[in-house]
Amino acid sequence: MPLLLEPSPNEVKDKKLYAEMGLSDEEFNRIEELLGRTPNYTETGIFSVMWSEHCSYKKSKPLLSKFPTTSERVLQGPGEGAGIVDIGDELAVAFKIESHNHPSAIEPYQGAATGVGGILRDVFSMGAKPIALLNSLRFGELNHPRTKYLFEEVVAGIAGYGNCVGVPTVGGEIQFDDCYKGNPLVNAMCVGLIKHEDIQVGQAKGIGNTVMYIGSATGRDGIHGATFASEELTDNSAEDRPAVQVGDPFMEKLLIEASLEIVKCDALVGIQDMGAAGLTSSASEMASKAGTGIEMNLDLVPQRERDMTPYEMMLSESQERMLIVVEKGREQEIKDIVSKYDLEAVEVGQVIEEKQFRLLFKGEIVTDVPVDALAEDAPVYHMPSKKPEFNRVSQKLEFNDANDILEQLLQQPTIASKEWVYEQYDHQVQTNTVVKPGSDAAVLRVRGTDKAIAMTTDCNSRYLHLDPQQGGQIAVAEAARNLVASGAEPVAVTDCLNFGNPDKPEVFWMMEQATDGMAKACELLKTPVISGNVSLYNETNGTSVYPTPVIGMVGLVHDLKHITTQLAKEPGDAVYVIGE
Amino acid sequence: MRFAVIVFPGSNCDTDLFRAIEEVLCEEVDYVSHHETNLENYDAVLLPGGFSYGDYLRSGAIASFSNIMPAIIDFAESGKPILGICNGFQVLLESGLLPGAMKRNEHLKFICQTTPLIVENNETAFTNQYRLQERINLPIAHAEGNYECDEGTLADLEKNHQVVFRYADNPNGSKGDIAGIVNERGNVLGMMPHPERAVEQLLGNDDGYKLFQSILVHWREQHAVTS
Amino acid sequence: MVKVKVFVTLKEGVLDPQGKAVEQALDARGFRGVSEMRVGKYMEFYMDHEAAGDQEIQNMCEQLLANPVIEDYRYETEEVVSK
Amino acid sequence: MVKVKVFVTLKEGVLDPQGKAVEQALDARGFRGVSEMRVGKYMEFYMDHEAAGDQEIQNMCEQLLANPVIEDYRYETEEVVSK
Ligand SMILES: Nc1ncnc2c1ncn2[C@@H]1O[C@H](COP(=O)(O)OP(=O)(O)O)[C@@H](O)[C@H]1O
Repeated sequence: MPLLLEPSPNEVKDKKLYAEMGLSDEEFNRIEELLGRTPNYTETGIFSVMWSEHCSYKKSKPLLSKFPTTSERVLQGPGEGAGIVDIGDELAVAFKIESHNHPSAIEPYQGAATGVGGILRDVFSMGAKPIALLNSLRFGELNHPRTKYLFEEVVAGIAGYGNCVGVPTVGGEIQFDDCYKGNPLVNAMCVGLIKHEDIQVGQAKGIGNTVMYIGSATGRDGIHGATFASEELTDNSAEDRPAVQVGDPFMEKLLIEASLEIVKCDALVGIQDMGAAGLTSSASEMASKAGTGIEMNLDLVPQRERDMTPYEMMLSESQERMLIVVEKGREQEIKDIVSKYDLEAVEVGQVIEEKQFRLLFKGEIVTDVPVDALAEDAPVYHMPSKKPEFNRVSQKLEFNDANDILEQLLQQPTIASKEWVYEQYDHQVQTNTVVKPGSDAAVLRVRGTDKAIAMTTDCNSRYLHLDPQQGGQIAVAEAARNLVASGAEPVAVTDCLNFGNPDKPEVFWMMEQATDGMAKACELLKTPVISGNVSLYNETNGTSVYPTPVIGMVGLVHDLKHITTQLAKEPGDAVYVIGE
Repeated sequence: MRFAVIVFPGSNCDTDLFRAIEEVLCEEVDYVSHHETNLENYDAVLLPGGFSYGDYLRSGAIASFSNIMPAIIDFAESGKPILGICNGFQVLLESGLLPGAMKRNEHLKFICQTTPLIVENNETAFTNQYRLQERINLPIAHAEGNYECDEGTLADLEKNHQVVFRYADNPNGSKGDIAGIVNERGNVLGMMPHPERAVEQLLGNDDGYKLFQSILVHWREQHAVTS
Repeated sequence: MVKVKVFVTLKEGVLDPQGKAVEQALDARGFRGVSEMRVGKYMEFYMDHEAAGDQEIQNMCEQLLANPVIEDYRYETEEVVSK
Repeated sequence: MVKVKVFVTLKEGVLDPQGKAVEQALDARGFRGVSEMRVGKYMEFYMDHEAAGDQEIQNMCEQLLANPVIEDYRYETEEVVSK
């Protein structure tokens, strides 16, 4: 029995095994208090991922609460797979951005590819059809061979996954700066289109309802990914990393189609993707949101490898998996739908009244913890902050030949054309792309209407490095300008807060300042934040990346005739400057 | 006229093709699943682009074994038109309905761009609305579009005017700049470029429209003769 | 059980863009003197002893694992005591 | 000259979507009893005798031919009288 090989609760405590999983002494004590006993190995693992920054936002929550999150258009704000805004005609747009920075630093192709896969699932698990992908990428300067490798492979990974699933990659941004050399940033955004009536939420309601599992079998890949995302990278990270997650875009394509058909079936109660912390977070969050409990029998979980332990199953981050809750007695309807896509839906558990998260394995209860302890009772920290000693030397810019300067600027990889990149992305599939990559924002028509939606990702982290508050405002304003310049009214924002180690007061100060600036700008521009993601600990061997809160913004083009591009049209046309 | 769009697991241009027929050409069209075995009710069969079965192993290889394939082969033998676009072309090659094979693009990367083509044969069921040697622009989007065949096959293709579209500016290393070929009988066309992405001015290009129009015109001519 | 290993390469005379790229990359990295690089596929799998006849394996290769128009294949088998 | 053959496979435990798809396709085609299909890369090339030391080949594999994060490699060498 592999279970016997697992450390006992006492060993977990005495040898401080929880520390390796990323839990502090205080946090472990708190878990003991919540349970009234010492957690076993599996339970400790489950707490460690649920209480990681990646899942609990324990250090960033106080900052996120500053963002405006409502407007007449917002149908779903932060808290679900993706936020949703109304665009009229009984239609809405769902979108979210997410980081996959650390996996991409270790295995750039698969890291980026699975990042795309994850953000797609966040969107189609809301019931929305993914209609566009964007990304925001940052690397060191291109003069280093490893950086070139990372850059090429990340782009190839995004292309490999997005092209295969048939969702066009229509926009993005790329910045090169030495601060990202050891810790590139790979943020992926997905936009989906949905009818109001199809909107889903990830909730496990209805005592006795059945919990079902769809998609790839669970393997030992990516165990502890959520914790990994909540630690700094070191030179040894590649070795620390248990089996890297490999994406299967073909499976994802089938999952998209099956899920979009399932959401039309009223036997479905709730649906959620298994993202970070896989089975653990999807199941416990669905129960926590519904005020119920969940019991699962791990022997029923489809497994790719032999002799997997409960710990491994619960912490696996195998990709392309969904968890759904189905009305009791109607499981067959769901099975029939998914079998059309050569997939299987497997019953793995049920919704229970007791608000417990309970797992059975080979006839034994291996986990029995209060659902709320995992989600709601996760700690929240107010980190100390301190303004850094800025050590800036002002440079006087001297130049006499403007042409020469312009040429030099245009040669900067950050400024130069990104055609080499977006030519590798299928940006036309689904035949809605009116404005392709290369202009200010991408524009996609909304079939059946005269409307279109425009979308962009933006952030100039050098401004944030110089002044995080101003820089945060500038990032939001830039995104809004890109939309307006495409003929759209800016509607809402998703953001990805990429920062260094928040335990450092200087880093936390920058987070505070940046989010202040963003919140102000969003307030002013009436673009609420409806979803987002936080990626901290973006440091290599102690050095942090620039503060990089990436803004993903979506706008509504009220009439197709309003669509404009940044291209010069005719010789002789007049040029105007608007603004200050 | 009634079109069938074959849907393999992993096809992703099926909807685009369907809409080009339904909304732009305004003819009847159905999705036909790879599970089906009968195409009797159709006048033309369209194999869409995408990544059938993930294109794992070789693009189009696994799809060329699906249940629908024998019906597609019968359809080809009956002389009715079959159009394979991108992954559809790859499926036609893998199933032997067209000669040759696809390799990775010369530069090994996926390319998505609009590329100029020359219409080399305007006497087919697919190109009768174009002028001979007309230069048109169509989108391409593929990683394995590098057409390969032996010299004998190439000579035959040229001799029989089976090369229908040629790249004006070869983007992927294809032998003979080949972008699209028909079988000897002329009723099966495979091409890497995507005409279905170029049927509306709103999206910036409608050079592909005449291809679908050609199929319709050809069918009407045939239909008038036989009925 | 029989362990089967299949090697698929592009036919001689068919240009191998991947092979060329890998060869150039090796050279750029300072690995000199590499020539005629060919990149192909390698598959390994298990078969029941009864099924693993030469004819069967050849059929698998010709019908699916390799594309005879541009690829050659080769295979090896090996008895495995028990899995 | 030395002929070098390199076999690259995904590490155990790493998901192999290709292998899975090919195995299912074989089954659908009526080739039964195939299991644990893994699809990897196969490379063959020639090297000058002097350059073809184990250390050199291992470096090539680790730095370029295989991706050590997710792949394992194996190689064989064979003296070739003359090319
Ligand atoms: N920077 C942020 N701004 C606004 N909302 C955020 C931010 N970060 C996370 N959120 C919201 O918090 C919720 C939880 O995020 P996350 O854990 O990434 O979701 P999931 O587990 O579905 O991927 C989501 O609804 C997300 O939109």
